Amino acid sequence: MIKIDKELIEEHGINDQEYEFILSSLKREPTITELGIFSAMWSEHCSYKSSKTWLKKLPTKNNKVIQGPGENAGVIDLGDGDAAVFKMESHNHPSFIEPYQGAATGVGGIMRDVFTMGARPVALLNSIRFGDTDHPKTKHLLTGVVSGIGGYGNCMGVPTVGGEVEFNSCYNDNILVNAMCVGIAKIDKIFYSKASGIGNSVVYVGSKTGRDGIHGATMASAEFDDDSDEKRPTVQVGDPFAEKLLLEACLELMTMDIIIAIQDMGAAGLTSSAVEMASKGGVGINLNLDMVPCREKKMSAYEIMLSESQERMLMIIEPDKEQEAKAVFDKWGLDFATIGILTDTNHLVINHNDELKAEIRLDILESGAPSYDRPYKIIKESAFDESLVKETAESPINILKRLINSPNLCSRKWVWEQYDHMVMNDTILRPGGDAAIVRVHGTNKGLAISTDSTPRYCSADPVEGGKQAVAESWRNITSVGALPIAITDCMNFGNPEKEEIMGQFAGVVTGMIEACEILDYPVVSGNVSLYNETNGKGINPTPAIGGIGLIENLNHFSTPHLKRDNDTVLLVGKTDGYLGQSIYAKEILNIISGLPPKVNLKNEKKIGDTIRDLININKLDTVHDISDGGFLVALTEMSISGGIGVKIHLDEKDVSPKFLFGEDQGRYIISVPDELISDILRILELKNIFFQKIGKTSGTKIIINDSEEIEIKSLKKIHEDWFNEYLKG
Amino acid sequence: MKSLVKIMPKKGVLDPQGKAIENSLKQLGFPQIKKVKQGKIIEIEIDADNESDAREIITNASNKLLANLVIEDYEITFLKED
Amino acid sequence: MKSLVKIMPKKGVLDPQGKAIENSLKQLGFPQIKKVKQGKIIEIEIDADNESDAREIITNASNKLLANLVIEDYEITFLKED
Amino acid sequence: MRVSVIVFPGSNCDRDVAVSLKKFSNKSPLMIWHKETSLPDSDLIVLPGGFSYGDYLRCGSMAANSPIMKEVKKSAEKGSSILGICNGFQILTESGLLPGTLIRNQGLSFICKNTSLRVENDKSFFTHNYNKNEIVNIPIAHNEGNYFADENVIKDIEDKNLVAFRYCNKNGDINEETNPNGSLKNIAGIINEKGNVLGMMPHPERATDDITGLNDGEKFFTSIIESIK
Ligand SMILES: Nc1ncnc2c1ncn2[C@@H]1O[C@H](COP(=O)(O)OP(=O)(O)O)[C@@H](O)[C@H]1O
Ligand SMILES: [Mg+2]
Repeated sequence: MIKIDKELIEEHGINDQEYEFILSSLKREPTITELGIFSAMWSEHCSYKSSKTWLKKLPTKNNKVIQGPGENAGVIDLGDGDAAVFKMESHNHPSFIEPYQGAATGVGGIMRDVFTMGARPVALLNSIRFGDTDHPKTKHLLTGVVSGIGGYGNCMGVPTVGGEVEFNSCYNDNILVNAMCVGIAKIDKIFYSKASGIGNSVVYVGSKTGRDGIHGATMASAEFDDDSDEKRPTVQVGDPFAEKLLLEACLELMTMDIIIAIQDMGAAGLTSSAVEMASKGGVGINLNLDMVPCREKKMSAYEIMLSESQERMLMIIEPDKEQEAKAVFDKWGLDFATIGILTDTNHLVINHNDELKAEIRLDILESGAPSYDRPYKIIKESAFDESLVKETAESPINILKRLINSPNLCSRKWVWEQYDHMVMNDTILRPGGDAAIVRVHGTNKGLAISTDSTPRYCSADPVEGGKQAVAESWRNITSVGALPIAITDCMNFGNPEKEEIMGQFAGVVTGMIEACEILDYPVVSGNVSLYNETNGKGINPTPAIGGIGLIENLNHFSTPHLKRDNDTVLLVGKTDGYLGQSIYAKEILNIISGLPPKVNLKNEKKIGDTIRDLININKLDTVHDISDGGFLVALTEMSISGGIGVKIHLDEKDVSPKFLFGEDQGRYIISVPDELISDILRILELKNIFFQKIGKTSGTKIIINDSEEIEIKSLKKIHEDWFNEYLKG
Repeated sequence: MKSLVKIMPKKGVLDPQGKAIENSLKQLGFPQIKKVKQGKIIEIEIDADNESDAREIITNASNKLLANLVIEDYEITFLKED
Repeated sequence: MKSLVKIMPKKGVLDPQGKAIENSLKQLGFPQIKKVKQGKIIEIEIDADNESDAREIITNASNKLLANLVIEDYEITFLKED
Repeated sequence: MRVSVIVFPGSNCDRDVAVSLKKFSNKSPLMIWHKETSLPDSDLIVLPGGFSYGDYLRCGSMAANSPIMKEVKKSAEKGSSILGICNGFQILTESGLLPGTLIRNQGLSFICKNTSLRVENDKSFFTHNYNKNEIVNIPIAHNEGNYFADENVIKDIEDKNLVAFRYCNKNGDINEETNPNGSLKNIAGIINEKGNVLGMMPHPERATDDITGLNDGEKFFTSIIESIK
């Protein structure tokens, strides 16, 4: 028998108070298996103990939401009986330790969350963040993560259609790998994780259990220190081939009337799936671990319960349907084992080698889970000091060239060309634009999907940054003509035990709440990753927002590419020329202080709703929102992707960095053909929306006020070369 | 001098390739084949005065690049010159 | 019985992986490393009465599946039991 | 018209190609599981793209040894037409139905993008609706699409006009710069001598829908369907 001592308890991340609670609830010392179970269930990753009180405040409903937070993924109504099922999840720490496998298994995990609900995954996105480009680990981590994401998604045959990449020194020792998956299901064929039916069988399917990632859940919640290299646990290796079989087998079984409840084994493996399913159903669960298919010999109950081997699922089915179900998994060559039974005892009971290894009342694990109202302090930067912005003699085109060849503004083509973004043949708008558009197979409806976050804004002003992240997501979805419906989020922060970090969390959530409410854009699923911190230095607060919108009729949508000569280019929304926290300030002026741009949510909504109407009713087909880098960068992206130039005419006073590169929010660029221009101007005026004529599309150059010009071809090269040059060196 | 670096998945680390090959061989009618693991082999031609120098360089290269020590073990051998 | 099948690209066949490793090693400061080839190694646990039976089975498996004779050569060795 | 699409474990373009076939023939192909030991009489058998057996060991190697492949070979001998796309092409070379092999892309990364192809053979069962030297835009998505064969094989293929498509640019130039993966002679697809087996790395089924902006695969499918009739 392993002795439970102070050190062991501490190693399991359980504090004195929590241990007291365990003792008083069990009325005895826990066994090692039980200690492991408590540790996993009460880890930050599974219990959300620091974040729960804040997450509860997020808006989670609108008239399209079918399932909000609390299930494996969120579900929204797409009409005609179709639903979209989606979620985003982090795999930050594993990816830092082993970038390829960490990222790959992150993608695998999020797909299981989606298909466990009965949805066929149809799109993947990823939001990835790395340290400084000259940090010695960055190249290795970047190439590993990108090929891991591609390696898994490509093999699954699910297109990776979007995402974001950022470099910033705050991620030097804590990279972020957030993966999002979207699936499509029929509303009346959605599967949930609530176990029911005393006497029903608990069935394990998928790959065998090995000693992978044991303690992964606790690892993912523990702050790194310098010797974490030494403490490397067995890394999880992904097997996308097994997952593809698991996907097909599960979807096949789901067409039969057999599954009562189902849940993937993700973080904390068998422990969390068994506990969550039973708790949700208010039933007890007995497991006989001798029946669990194991890959290695002599695995202990502790190891089996905590293993994070990939590509596994737990299901509840009626005992007399076992044979029928097994036949499906046999066909796909996957393990199928009945490992337990639902009981009326409200206890989790675990037997192994004819010994009782654990017996815990489920409510102790679930509702007894700690929840902390951690103290917080919301800190923001002081106002942006305009006097730091010195006049520059450098030509706008020169600045533009430097900006679009900088790591955070250059083309991400190198990344997404490594992802199969077309498989399934429903990718209508590929990566590179604002939101991706994926057609709902066999219909004329489209989903617009995007992931967004601007951590430097959140760091400078958590509340405003939280708003901005949601608003930017909404704007991206709107830009392609879709109606934004709901979001998933991945909240990546530092150590919540520090007041100012908890303040970042509280501030960002507060901002998000306001934006979600005003934009009618609720949160239906998500994930929290805390302790992204090394040697006391935390990352920028990074709420990655994964947004989804619906295009009811794909006869109308818009893309950012310029399409024709002689269109009128309009800048919609007001430009004050605010440079605080802009890329221009950082890259060109080296100023990183000051507040970020303000988001006016009412205005945001008015402009966005109008843009969407112009697309849907007036057939506007070319729209791009303005974000990082400001107006001229956005316009350049439109030019490059369409291969069409623009003759820009501006007031002399506007030929300034403030106007060209300021990051004022709530703005779009649209390109309008002659036959639509009068209608569109009339509507903008009618709605009282500020706009400005910028120029006309023509030729192959960007020309500013007839004086400065550059060939798009050469801009394209500068824009696309950065990654290749970086990785060559 | 010619040397071989044999790189295999660490014990306990999942080896999806090996597993798939194993299943395939069984289906192809090789019931005698019990277990398959797949690894990499890297053949290196190196300029060095003696084996111990060469081993040092290759160990270095293996740690730095050839093997992924988180999930792989490696082993260096030398080929007899012919 | 434990055996190893070492599978290497045939002479004259392009070996993009080997080439890439060679270049990386040179860049990483290993000028002594002249040439790199990458191959696969397959470790097989097999039930057989003797080495010659085992060799026959594994040769068979290699021809059928493990190696692609258009571009690869293979070599079978046996590990000493310990 | 009888068309069968073989589904291997890990195939993932099986549905895509079935959708395209149906679009141009109005008839859904039969989907045949790799473990089947008999094949219905088929005018065309398709080996779809994807990652059969996870692309483990060598792409297509394990699929080439699937039970169904014996039947596919028999059908090929009897004169059925066989089309292998991407992973299907890899399976065809691994099973000896086409010469040569597909190795790792020269750049060592997976590549998914549009490519321009020059039609080299406009007489075949699969390509007769194209014109010789026509430039078509069809995407690729692969990690191991680098076509390799020894000199004699290449010479033979070229002498007999068995190259179906080569990678090029918009102007039809064929050179190292327009070669996405290192394939010898920019070869993107080949036909066997009898003319009934074609393998290609690019995905014509991804170029059959105007809304995606790509439709140069249409003539490929109409060629096939007209050939069958
Ligand atoms: N930041 C968040 N915002 C909203 N919902 C969240 C957030 N984080 C987690 N959730 C929800 O909490 C539940 C548990 O999340 P998680 O433990 O990550 O799921 P899983 O067990 O599938 O990994 C899920 O329903 C998830 O959608
Ligand atoms: Mg889950």
